[in-house]
Amino acid sequence: MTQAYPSPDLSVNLGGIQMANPVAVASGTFGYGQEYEKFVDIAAIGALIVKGTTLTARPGNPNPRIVETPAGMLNAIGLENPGVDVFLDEYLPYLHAKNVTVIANIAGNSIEEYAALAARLEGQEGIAGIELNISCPNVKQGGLQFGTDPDTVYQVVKTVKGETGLPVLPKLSPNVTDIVAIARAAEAAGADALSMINTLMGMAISVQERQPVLANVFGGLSGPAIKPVALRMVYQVYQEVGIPILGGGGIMCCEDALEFIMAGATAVSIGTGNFVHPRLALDIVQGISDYMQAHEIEHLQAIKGCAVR
Amino acid sequence: MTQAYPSPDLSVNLGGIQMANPVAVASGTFGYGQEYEKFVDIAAIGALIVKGTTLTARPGNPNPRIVETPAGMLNAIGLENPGVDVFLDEYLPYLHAKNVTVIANIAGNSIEEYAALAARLEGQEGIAGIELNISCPNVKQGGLQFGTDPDTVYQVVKTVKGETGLPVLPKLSPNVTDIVAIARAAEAAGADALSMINTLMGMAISVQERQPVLANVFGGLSGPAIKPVALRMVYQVYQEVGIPILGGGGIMCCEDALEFIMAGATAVSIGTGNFVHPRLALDIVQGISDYMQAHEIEHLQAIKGCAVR
Amino acid sequence: MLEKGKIIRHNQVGTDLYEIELAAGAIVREAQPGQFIHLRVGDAYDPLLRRPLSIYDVDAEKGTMEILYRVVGKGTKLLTQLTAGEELDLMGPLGAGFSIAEGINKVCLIGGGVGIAPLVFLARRLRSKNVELCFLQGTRTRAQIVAEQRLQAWSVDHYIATQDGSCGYHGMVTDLLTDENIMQGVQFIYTCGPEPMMKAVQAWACQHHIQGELSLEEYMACGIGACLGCARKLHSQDEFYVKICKDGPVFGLHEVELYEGRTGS
Amino acid sequence: MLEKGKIIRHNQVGTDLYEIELAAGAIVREAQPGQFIHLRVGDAYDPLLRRPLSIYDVDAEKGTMEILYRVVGKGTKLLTQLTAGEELDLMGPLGAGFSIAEGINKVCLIGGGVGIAPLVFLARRLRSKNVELCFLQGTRTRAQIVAEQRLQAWSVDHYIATQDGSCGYHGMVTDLLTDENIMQGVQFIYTCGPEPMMKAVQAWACQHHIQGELSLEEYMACGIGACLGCARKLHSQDEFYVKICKDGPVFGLHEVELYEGRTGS
Ligand SMILES: Cc1cc2nc3c(=O)[nH]c(=O)nc-3n(C[C@H](O)[C@H](O)[C@H](O)COP(=O)(O)OP(=O)(O)OC[C@H]3O[C@@H](n4cnc5c(N)ncnc54)[C@H](O)[C@@H]3O)c2cc1C
Ligand SMILES: Cc1cc2nc3c(=O)[nH]c(=O)nc-3n(C[C@H](O)[C@H](O)[C@H](O)COP(=O)(O)OP(=O)(O)OC[C@H]3O[C@@H](n4cnc5c(N)ncnc54)[C@H](O)[C@@H]3O)c2cc1C
Ligand SMILES: Cc1cc2nc3c(=O)[nH]c(=O)nc-3n(C[C@H](O)[C@H](O)[C@H](O)COP(=O)(O)O)c2cc1C
Ligand SMILES: Cc1cc2nc3c(=O)[nH]c(=O)nc-3n(C[C@H](O)[C@H](O)[C@H](O)COP(=O)(O)O)c2cc1C
Ligand code: FES
Ligand code: FES
Repeated sequence: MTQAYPSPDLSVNLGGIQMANPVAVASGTFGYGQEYEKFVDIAAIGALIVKGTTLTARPGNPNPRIVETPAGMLNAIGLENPGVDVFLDEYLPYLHAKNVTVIANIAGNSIEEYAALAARLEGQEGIAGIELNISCPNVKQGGLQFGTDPDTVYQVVKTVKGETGLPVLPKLSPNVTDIVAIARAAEAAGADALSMINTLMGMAISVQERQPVLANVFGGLSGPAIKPVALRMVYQVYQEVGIPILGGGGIMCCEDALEFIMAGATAVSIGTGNFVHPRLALDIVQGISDYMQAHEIEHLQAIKGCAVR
Repeated sequence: MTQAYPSPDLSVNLGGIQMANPVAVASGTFGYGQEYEKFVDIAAIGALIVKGTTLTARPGNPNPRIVETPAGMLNAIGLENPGVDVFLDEYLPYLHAKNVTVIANIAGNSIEEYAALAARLEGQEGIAGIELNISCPNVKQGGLQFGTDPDTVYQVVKTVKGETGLPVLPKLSPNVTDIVAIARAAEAAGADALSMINTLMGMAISVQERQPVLANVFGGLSGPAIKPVALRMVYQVYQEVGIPILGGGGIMCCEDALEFIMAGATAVSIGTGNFVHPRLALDIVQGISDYMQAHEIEHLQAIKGCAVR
Repeated sequence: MLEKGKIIRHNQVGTDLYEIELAAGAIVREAQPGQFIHLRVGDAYDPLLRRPLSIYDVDAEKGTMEILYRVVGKGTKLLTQLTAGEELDLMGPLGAGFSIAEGINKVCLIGGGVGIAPLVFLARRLRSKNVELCFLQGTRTRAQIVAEQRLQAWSVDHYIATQDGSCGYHGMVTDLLTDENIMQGVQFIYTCGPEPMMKAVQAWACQHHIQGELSLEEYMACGIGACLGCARKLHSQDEFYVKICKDGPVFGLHEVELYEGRTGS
Repeated sequence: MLEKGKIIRHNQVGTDLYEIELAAGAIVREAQPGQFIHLRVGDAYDPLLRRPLSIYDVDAEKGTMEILYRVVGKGTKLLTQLTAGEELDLMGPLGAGFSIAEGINKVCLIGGGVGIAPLVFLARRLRSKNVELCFLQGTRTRAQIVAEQRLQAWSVDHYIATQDGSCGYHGMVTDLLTDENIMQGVQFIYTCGPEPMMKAVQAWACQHHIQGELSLEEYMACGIGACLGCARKLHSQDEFYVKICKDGPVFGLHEVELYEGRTGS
């Protein structure tokens, strides 16, 4: 690589979250960062979205919790986490001291729980933003997911925005008929950016045992298998909303990341890919930088959404 | 394989369609059968669902129309077909003479078109049933797909049932929030069986050309990548409806087919797998037969839905 | 036809270029120049689809065929790992090959890059019918030139053009068309390679009122006309699409509207 | 640690059983018996995830390690195709290995099937500390017995049980526990293999008040405690789950509720 062109500016602003580069690691796929420290400089990652946090500790689902599928995997972790207080006391200070750009990910079973979680995070040092996992069952509405109904999405986002000054990114579920309607509702409620997509709901059956492989029966499909669906949704939403998009789903290499950026994503998130290549996020940062130099691109803004017809 | 157990009975009744074995080939993936004659005895296949037919000829979409994705492919053929009259005059008689179990697949842009197509097929010799492709844009309702709204699904199925005495199988789109609601609507309207699933909507971008790979931008994702989603939907719907299910999406081997049967499918359909292994449908028939013998299963009824908890 | 072809030989023959020799008696018996095989690389689902590759040469007596391929993506990269003794799952021979017109005494074959693959088998067939032929091969550089020995063995006039001038004529292979010493007496042209190259061939042939045939490419799934995936309009104003796998890959030289850049749509 | 391990040797050692020797100096320097490596098979996305395999043996001087694997599915099937000179992408050494208690003079190692893999490395380490040990290996049949030579070289008492009686004791390897000649003086037990086998070992050890350790398996994605995928309750009435990859794979023999059939949930 010749240095004919000055080092490109990789920084992006994701709805108020200032990222040194456009590559985040996705919630639930990077633990609280420490697990990956042996393999990669976690402070160099654009943003580290920590494991989903609930108000109180959750043991998670029975095992088996994961199973591989063609070019993908299913997971039904069941939001195992130690609860928000333990997160704030034991994990966050360490990440903050290391200068990691942390995005918290919160999940509730009711609007009140989301509100309480947002309030609890408010004013905590070292949190750059809040990702709202709205793919949890809404217990008040009989278990239908928050993320599948525009009105509920509006209410959750609006409520959380009222509790916090931090940038708020609702994380959209792909298991919907009309992703644009959901995105619009989130934007109207004041979302600062959108995170998309969460996993597709799927399952696997063990023919030998004549039962579902996952103890939870259903699980979330992630990995390269879902990339075409994720990319399509980012492309559709980018044309209809004004707020920035954190795009991801199946990103395994720099080219995949560029596809999302060309579809309209301001930044990208790496999930399952971390398991395969622990250094993937930073390899992609490097790859994007090389691409920008080779094509004399000063800022990603220049190619963001360029594939949209 | 020892012959300790009598040859199993592979025949199934799919909502009035009598199939010699439970393996169909999916619409659009087997042409009109003739293309595959060099490779396989097409009359031995459980049912041959022919390429989607419209009232008049359609040239289809511009190229590129297909692109491979991880463990899958996207297609945007655009329903290229010579129209229902040519189908009836030039293709059906040949298949009928060969004793092939033919299921016609029809697609319209309005309820009237579906009705006209069903009426046109009525009384034609050699058609065992009609698969309704309701994943086409509903031009009257501004392009939203028929298959994504339970009320529209109800109307289309009801109308078609009024025009024909043949068994009718609506083919459900997976691009919906609540597949069970759609399935229930189809059942309530008198559907004889359900075909599920059609492709997931996705896309790919060429980073080099900075534009979507498919000329049509979006395409339908098929192949092993989508199997977990398809299986989940069959499993969900099986518990909630009483009519039989033709299950498929990503089936590549006998074990995949058995997964669908254990999730509740009465029969299975092979799509993309035909491109990879032209003899796949019959290999799977053989595999199922071997499995039944090895496990002393007299009829598939014995394991249908056995994985459902 | 479906056949398991055992690999007899597999070796690199140039930069990113490999030859595989396969025992595939049933396919070889039917194969015509310009036809292709559709092969499966590995058993896993990534890559998923078969890959179309031209029949590069055949040995009817041995019941073997060869393919010549260039490594461009994951399928061809995986292919390089296979070794003699392993089997490849083949469908073929597929598609409509080149026609061999009667009463033609001299033809010109023009191939760019790996596009020469179907032309080599064609050259063998034409020479067996005593047709005189000049074979123009264009590559980027010397290390991509292949098939020299076999063309020589068949007494084919072989002309080479490299873009970097490292061998033969320095420039585009289509420049050779203007060389009267070469083209003298040519009655028919066959070409395969990048579309801009074939477009130049087409233009020259049109000007000189010479008929010919060319071979096209398009992404393929089924390879046999069932999926309607490999569609293309022969002319942009056409209403209907041909299928490259079944109606082609070979078409009349003047029958097709070619493109300078990406395949038109 | 991430390391590219060059394959030095790859050979079949029994029915569906293969050994790979890898140059992986950095991993070898840190490796402890009972730890595993997490390796990527191929570059394609099917199979997608890494595969966990125990460290079977190491040669600290040469900087090499070995793995012993059984072909069960697509990942291990693909693995068999790799040849000397190729590189494997490795993460490791991962997990909590066996503890080596001080003041113990004689131990018993019981492995079933490919479960002996981590026990062989452990045997090497224990012998280097002059611990006396009896190594009980159970397989279905003679052709699955491995590691005989190295165990002999380390002067390990090696007892074999085959289910079909084709070698050694005819029956379950756990039957050997009742043989007082073998078990005489054993102070600690290490075991790895199918859960029903380990359950029998556990029962015996409990009855005889002997401590020990065992190694568990679970599907894995990350291999390092980040994804929470490889969860398992040590006892069915526990509220929380341990992670096999990080809290294990080695656990106290009497710490875990084992199952006769499928891993309980
Ligand atoms: C009838 C026919 C005959 C062919 N004969 C030969 C031959 O003899 N030797 C040879 O080296 N190649 C030949 N090709 C092209 C060959 O099929 C592709 O290079 C190959 O499929 C690429 O597979 P891959 O997995 O390595 O690349 P992929 O990773 O799938 O793709 C890499 C790039 O290759 C291109 N590509 C992929 N598939 C095709 C395709 N079907 N047609 C055109 N471009 C494609 C795309 O631009 C893609 O970006 C032929 C193609 C056709 C249609
Ligand atoms: C810590 C640890 C150490 C291991 N050490 C060894 C070893 O030294 N040698 C060896 O041969 N095997 C070992 N295994 C098991 C090995 O990881 C699996 O056999 C392998 O991953 C199967 O991959 P596959 O692609 O061939 O099979 P797949 O096609 O993925 O699966 C085939 C079958 O293998 C089983 N399986 C897959 N993954 C696992 C897993 N992680 N744990 C248990 N069962 C699984 C499933 O029942 C599945 O149905 C170990 C597993 C763990 C967790
Ligand atoms: C094991 C696992 C655990 C996950 N946990 C969470 C979570 O706690 N909260 C959340 O919002 N998303 C979670 N996700 C979803 C990912 O953050 C990501 O959105 C999804 O996996 C799609 O991206 P990918 O294909 O790159 O993995 C999880 C995904 C996986 C694979
Ligand atoms: C190239 C192609 C063309 C298709 N054409 C049609 C069609 O005309 N009508 C229809 O109902 N489904 C069509 N389908 C969908 C298939 O019938 C099937 O439902 C889908 O591909 C999922 O199954 P699979 O994963 O086994 O391919 C098409 C699929 C492909 C790949
Ligand atoms: S590849 Fe299927 S029609 Fe040509
Ligand atoms: S495999 Fe990810 S936590 Fe153990």
